[in-house]
Amino acid sequence: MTSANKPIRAARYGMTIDLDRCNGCGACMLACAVENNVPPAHEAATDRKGLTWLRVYKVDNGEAYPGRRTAFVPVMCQHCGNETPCVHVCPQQAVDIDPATGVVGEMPQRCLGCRYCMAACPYHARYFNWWDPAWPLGMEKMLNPGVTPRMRGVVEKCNFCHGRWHAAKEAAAAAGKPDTPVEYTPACVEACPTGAIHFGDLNDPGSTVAKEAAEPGSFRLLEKLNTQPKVYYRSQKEWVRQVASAPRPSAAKEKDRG
Amino acid sequence: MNATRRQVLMFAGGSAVGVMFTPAPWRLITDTALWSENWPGIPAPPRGEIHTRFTNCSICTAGCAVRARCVGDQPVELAGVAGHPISRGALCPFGIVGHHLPYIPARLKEGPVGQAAAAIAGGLAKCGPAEFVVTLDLQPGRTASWTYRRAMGALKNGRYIAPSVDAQVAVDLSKARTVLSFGVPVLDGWGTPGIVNAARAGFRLIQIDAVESRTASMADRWFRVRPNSEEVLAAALAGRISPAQAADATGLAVAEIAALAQELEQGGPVLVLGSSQLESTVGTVVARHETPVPGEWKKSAPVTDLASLPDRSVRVLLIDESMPGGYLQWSAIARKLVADNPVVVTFAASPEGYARHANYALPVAVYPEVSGDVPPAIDSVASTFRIASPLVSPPSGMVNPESFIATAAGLSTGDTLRERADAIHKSARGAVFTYADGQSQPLKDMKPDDFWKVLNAGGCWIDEPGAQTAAKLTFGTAARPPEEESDLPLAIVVARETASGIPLLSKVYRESNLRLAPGYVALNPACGLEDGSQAIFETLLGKATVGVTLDSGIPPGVAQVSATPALLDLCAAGARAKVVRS
Amino acid sequence: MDKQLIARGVSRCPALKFLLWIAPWVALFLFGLYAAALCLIKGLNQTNMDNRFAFGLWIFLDLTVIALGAGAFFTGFLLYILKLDELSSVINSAVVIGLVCYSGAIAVLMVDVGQPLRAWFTFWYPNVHSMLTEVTFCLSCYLTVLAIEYVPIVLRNRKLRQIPSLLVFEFELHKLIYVLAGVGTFLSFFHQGSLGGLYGVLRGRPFAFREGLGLWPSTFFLFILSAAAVGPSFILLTTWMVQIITRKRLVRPEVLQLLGRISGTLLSVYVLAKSVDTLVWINRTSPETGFQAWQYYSWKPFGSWILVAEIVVCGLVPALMLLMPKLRCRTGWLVTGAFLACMGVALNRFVLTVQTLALPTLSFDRFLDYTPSWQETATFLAVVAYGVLVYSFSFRYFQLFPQERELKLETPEVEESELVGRY
Amino acid sequence: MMSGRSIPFLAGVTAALAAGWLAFPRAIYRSQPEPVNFSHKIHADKAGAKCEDCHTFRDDGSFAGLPALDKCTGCHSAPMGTTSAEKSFIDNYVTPNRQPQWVSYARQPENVSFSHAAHVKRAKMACETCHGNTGSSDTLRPFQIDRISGYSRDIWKTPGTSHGMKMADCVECHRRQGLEHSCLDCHK
Repeated sequence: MTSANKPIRAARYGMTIDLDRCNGCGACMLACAVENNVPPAHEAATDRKGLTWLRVYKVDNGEAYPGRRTAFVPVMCQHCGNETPCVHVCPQQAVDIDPATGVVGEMPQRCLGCRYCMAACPYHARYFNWWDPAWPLGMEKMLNPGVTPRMRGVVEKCNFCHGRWHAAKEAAAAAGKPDTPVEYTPACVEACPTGAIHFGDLNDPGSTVAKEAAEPGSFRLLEKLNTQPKVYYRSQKEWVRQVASAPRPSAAKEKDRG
Repeated sequence: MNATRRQVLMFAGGSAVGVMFTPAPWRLITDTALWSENWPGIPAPPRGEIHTRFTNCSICTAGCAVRARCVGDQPVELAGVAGHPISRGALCPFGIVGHHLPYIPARLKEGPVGQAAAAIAGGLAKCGPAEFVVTLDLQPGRTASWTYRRAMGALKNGRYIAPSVDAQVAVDLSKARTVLSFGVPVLDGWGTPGIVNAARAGFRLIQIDAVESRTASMADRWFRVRPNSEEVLAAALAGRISPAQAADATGLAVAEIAALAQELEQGGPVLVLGSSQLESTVGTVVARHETPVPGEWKKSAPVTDLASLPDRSVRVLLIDESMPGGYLQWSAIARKLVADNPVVVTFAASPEGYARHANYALPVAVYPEVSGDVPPAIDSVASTFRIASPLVSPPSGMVNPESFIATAAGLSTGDTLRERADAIHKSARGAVFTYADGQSQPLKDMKPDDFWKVLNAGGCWIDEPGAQTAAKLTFGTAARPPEEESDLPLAIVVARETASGIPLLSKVYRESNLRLAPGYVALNPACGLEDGSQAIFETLLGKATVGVTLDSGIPPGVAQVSATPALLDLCAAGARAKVVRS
Repeated sequence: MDKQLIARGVSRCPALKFLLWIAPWVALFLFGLYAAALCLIKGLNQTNMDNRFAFGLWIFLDLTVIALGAGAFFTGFLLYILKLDELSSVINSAVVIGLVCYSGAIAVLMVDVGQPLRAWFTFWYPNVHSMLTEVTFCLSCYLTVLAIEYVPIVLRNRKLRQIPSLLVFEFELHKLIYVLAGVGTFLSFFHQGSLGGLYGVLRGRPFAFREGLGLWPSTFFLFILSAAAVGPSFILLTTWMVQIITRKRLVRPEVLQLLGRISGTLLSVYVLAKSVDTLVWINRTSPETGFQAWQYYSWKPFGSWILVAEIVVCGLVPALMLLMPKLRCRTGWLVTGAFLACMGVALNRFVLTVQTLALPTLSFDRFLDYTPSWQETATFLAVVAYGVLVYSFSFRYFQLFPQERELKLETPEVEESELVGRY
Repeated sequence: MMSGRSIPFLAGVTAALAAGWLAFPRAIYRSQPEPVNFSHKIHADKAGAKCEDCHTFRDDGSFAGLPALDKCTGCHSAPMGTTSAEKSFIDNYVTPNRQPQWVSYARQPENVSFSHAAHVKRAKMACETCHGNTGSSDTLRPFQIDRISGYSRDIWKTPGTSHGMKMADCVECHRRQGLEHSCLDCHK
């Protein structure tokens, strides 16, 4: 797609999420839904047909009471940096990765709803609009003008709050400031009451995320797939770091609802 | 004949070929594709200038400061106010979607205002000497609460009832090194998110909980006791009973209890939450100064609790659940009502609370439609005064409970909020934090009008910290002795982390399994029911249809019940239940 | 009444009987159309697919149907390119089957996508890296080829022959047949492959992911092989079935046996390749992505039995059945072998579609189940009905089996009387 | 082959071509008049020289777009001149203080995030580059809207320019600038 582009000071936006701080309150999920005009659930929706760009999973170490430990893992699009699974399977270029930001973007209006990308995503971070969006009468007045509502039959996912990115870019343009990379904060980062989520440019060695991502306790989900996600998780607990690896069928059996 | 048919066919064929060489077919497929981008039913978000407005969240007493991103005057996004001395920029999940509160599907739209007023007047007239006119205020400590007390004071047999009486004691988390919580959701909706998170690193949290609540799972130590045996453990820790006795009741090992006791010895200062047996270390609890009120307000009905009223004595009951707090079980209230047609009026936003029992349910405006103050938070060492100023205008036909009750009692009131603000200003205590500029300045340097302006444009008055004391903090539900004997299989634990009816909350309980949904009961996966299935929940007080959530954090023999009024009405203290397939 | 439409020298059942035969299929077809309409108008919430089961019954059966339809191109390839002239007696039937399978599959795909109105974007803004783009292009191209190949069959109809210009057209078209066969073969090889690649490239799904041989993952080549192997088997099956249903002899037994032999040979090659691929995957590909292969089979019901069933029971066994001349010459064995072969491919497509999506990838995932909704099932049954209808009409009015006439003359008159059976 | 028999065929072809090229392009659009017959030309001469004088930027850098009534009433509190258009404007909007419901020729689809600040302030582009000669037009041409997609006719072809406002047109320029990175550069 990109043809002979000007050399840009490329950013690599990424996140670090401190799982030891996350207490699973769900503020990030709701802030995300508000920011991105994600509609409330259709009455027939379940946790398998819902729309949660950011979903907090409750995980435990699979043991019984005295030994049982629980943690919460917020999972959004991991913005894979290498062989991004969803990008190269999309038949009509509805998904692309922005060289300027490293953000994996998805265009619902280009999407034909074949859901091949959903099959390709190991993190189940992509969601399909099984219904047309619907808000209680009058509530559509409270939609965010920075993001278009999606129609039924298309896939959507986290794009690191691109609406806010646009706003920051415009403000920079109006103020005559350089606009690559722009500073902004995604909704979930802003909303997290415990400050567990940090966001920034991984290419900037001075940034918090770059520092935290390099720390020993930090890890990424399914690292061995070599998809190079830009979302780093952090925990001092060994068993929590284990959730990043492949499933454990034996333990996973009784793990029904958390 | 044949020929003409062939000609027709050829003409058709010709036009078919021809049309391919015109823009028509190509434009049509393009247009239909474009149409699918904005076909009917997909709303276009309103465009307009972006403003920032400030208010305080009045969904709970944490009263977190709110920064609202508005398009035109329509709030589209809420966030915390960074640098706020109390809420510290944090906002809980419910606060994040607070601006959707007016759109709860089951919202009360209109009510029999005239009839209610007439009925109340009738009730007051009929009220005998041994009968009472009662206002039940689910969220005491507000300016409106004072109006209710004055109104009830103005009546010869008026009474003012609130679920929690002691409003002036607060906890100081920053002083505690150990927090021992008996089933109190410390990390999940109990205090002010900002304060709790800021202090969290400083204390060790020991959670006594019958189920793996969200707090239990995040606590440093979690003791799983048998439901309703928290107080027994507390008694043992207080040395009133032997660890052995406690061990039988709680299901903990004697050694565990001893170890815990020792841990508390060394772990001081200890803050104890949710127990009437154990006292917190001095320093972790403070007695706040009362937020000043105009002197003339003082001659008003005292704050009493329901138990203080004799049965069958309430002639007129007015319930303000416009800002819900603790819920009193209906059966306990019903016992107090006179036998011959009492008058029960509730002021509610949703028909799911007392409106199910009242003779008249009057609709009220909700946050962020209405202006009202938020009582100080339990974990705020200083008294506060902050106003939830409206971000949107309420729908027509909403009733203001404060003025309605005042009028009914023949009490003439002015702008009570303003009067309160002036009283506070007279005291010249404390400081004012302004959200717009993030600056804090002493109240005495401010003119009354500026103070009033700041309060309404997003500001917060913070008193000087109160005196350190010791106290038993029994809020939450410290288990009382069972009110009934029942052989039903399941012990009940009430989940206080219940989501209200805000549409978008489906994200956390229907589109994911993060929280227990309203009207749901969480059971151990071994209970034999399917996850998400419908079932009948039954106690001695009655039955209700509930949804079932399977959660391996719930031990067998326990049912965790979402705190929806309909279910709370079935769950007397220490009650047991059974859940059967419907 | 439709006598003058029926080819000379062959007998077909009375029109009424024919109507009785197609009536139930028409009904089924209409019911299916209704279900499909529901999915198109109300949206895919009518199905039981969900965010985790993004693909379901439709994709699985599409893959199967297309593999079975491969008989069309492969027979064409053998007949026109490799000059196996015996096969001329089934090529027409093969073309019809191919046409039915491919058009049906594409029809279902149009219901399966959430926004059919935008399906054409794939042609306008193609992403050349996507296997699905490859599939879409090849499928649509090859469908056109099949349509063109089908035209001569239609034009040779007794009535249409009366129109001279059409006769000329047909003759001209027939000269093209070698080109078409060539193009068709190429396209089909390609899209059968890309259908396999569809899953092989899924780096995020280690159960399906395969390492590349050159440009494509191994599944690309396995799909080509398996399709080529079962194509003839399916033609064998259908021909045999038509013979049973119509109680007619349509092709000489040798032809069927030849088909069987071809199938058997290719199947044995496929089984070998598949086994090697599986071993590489178990010992290298999968572990490298952090997934131990045994894990996949520890989620019931998908135990390791499924691997055995796919490679041995429905692979090796039928291969041997079809390869041994002694067994092959017995219709029972021949047909069973062909049937097993087809089952094997169906199972392979099922595993890649359904098992891949059912398996968890994250440690806190659940192993998921999925049962198609009635709308999904009905929609697909419509395609089956459509296939039967198209085939029935083609069989009745066109010459699907050139040998039929000769065989009819050979058969003694006595049988004839009661042989003018159904159809 | 070219005998009389092919006449109906040719007739068919001609009919289709005529319909497709002449009738269809008109039929596809629905026309909607602007509320007031406004002359950019006169206002450019008399009122303000630059477009930004009426089509202003807000303090936060966002573009206000079509001016509200108060912009007009600055001068038009009372009729200026005697044209019928002037009279109807005063009577219908100024006197009752009603906002005229202007329709924007250049209104982009909802999923486009176009920043005037980025193009006008940063890239210093002239308004005419995209909006053509609208600024110097003497009357407001009727707003034409596509019956099916609901998008303005200018999207396909903007009068006074060689291009429209389709994605292809944006991309074409961005590509020349070497500023084409991803869909979400311009889509929201």
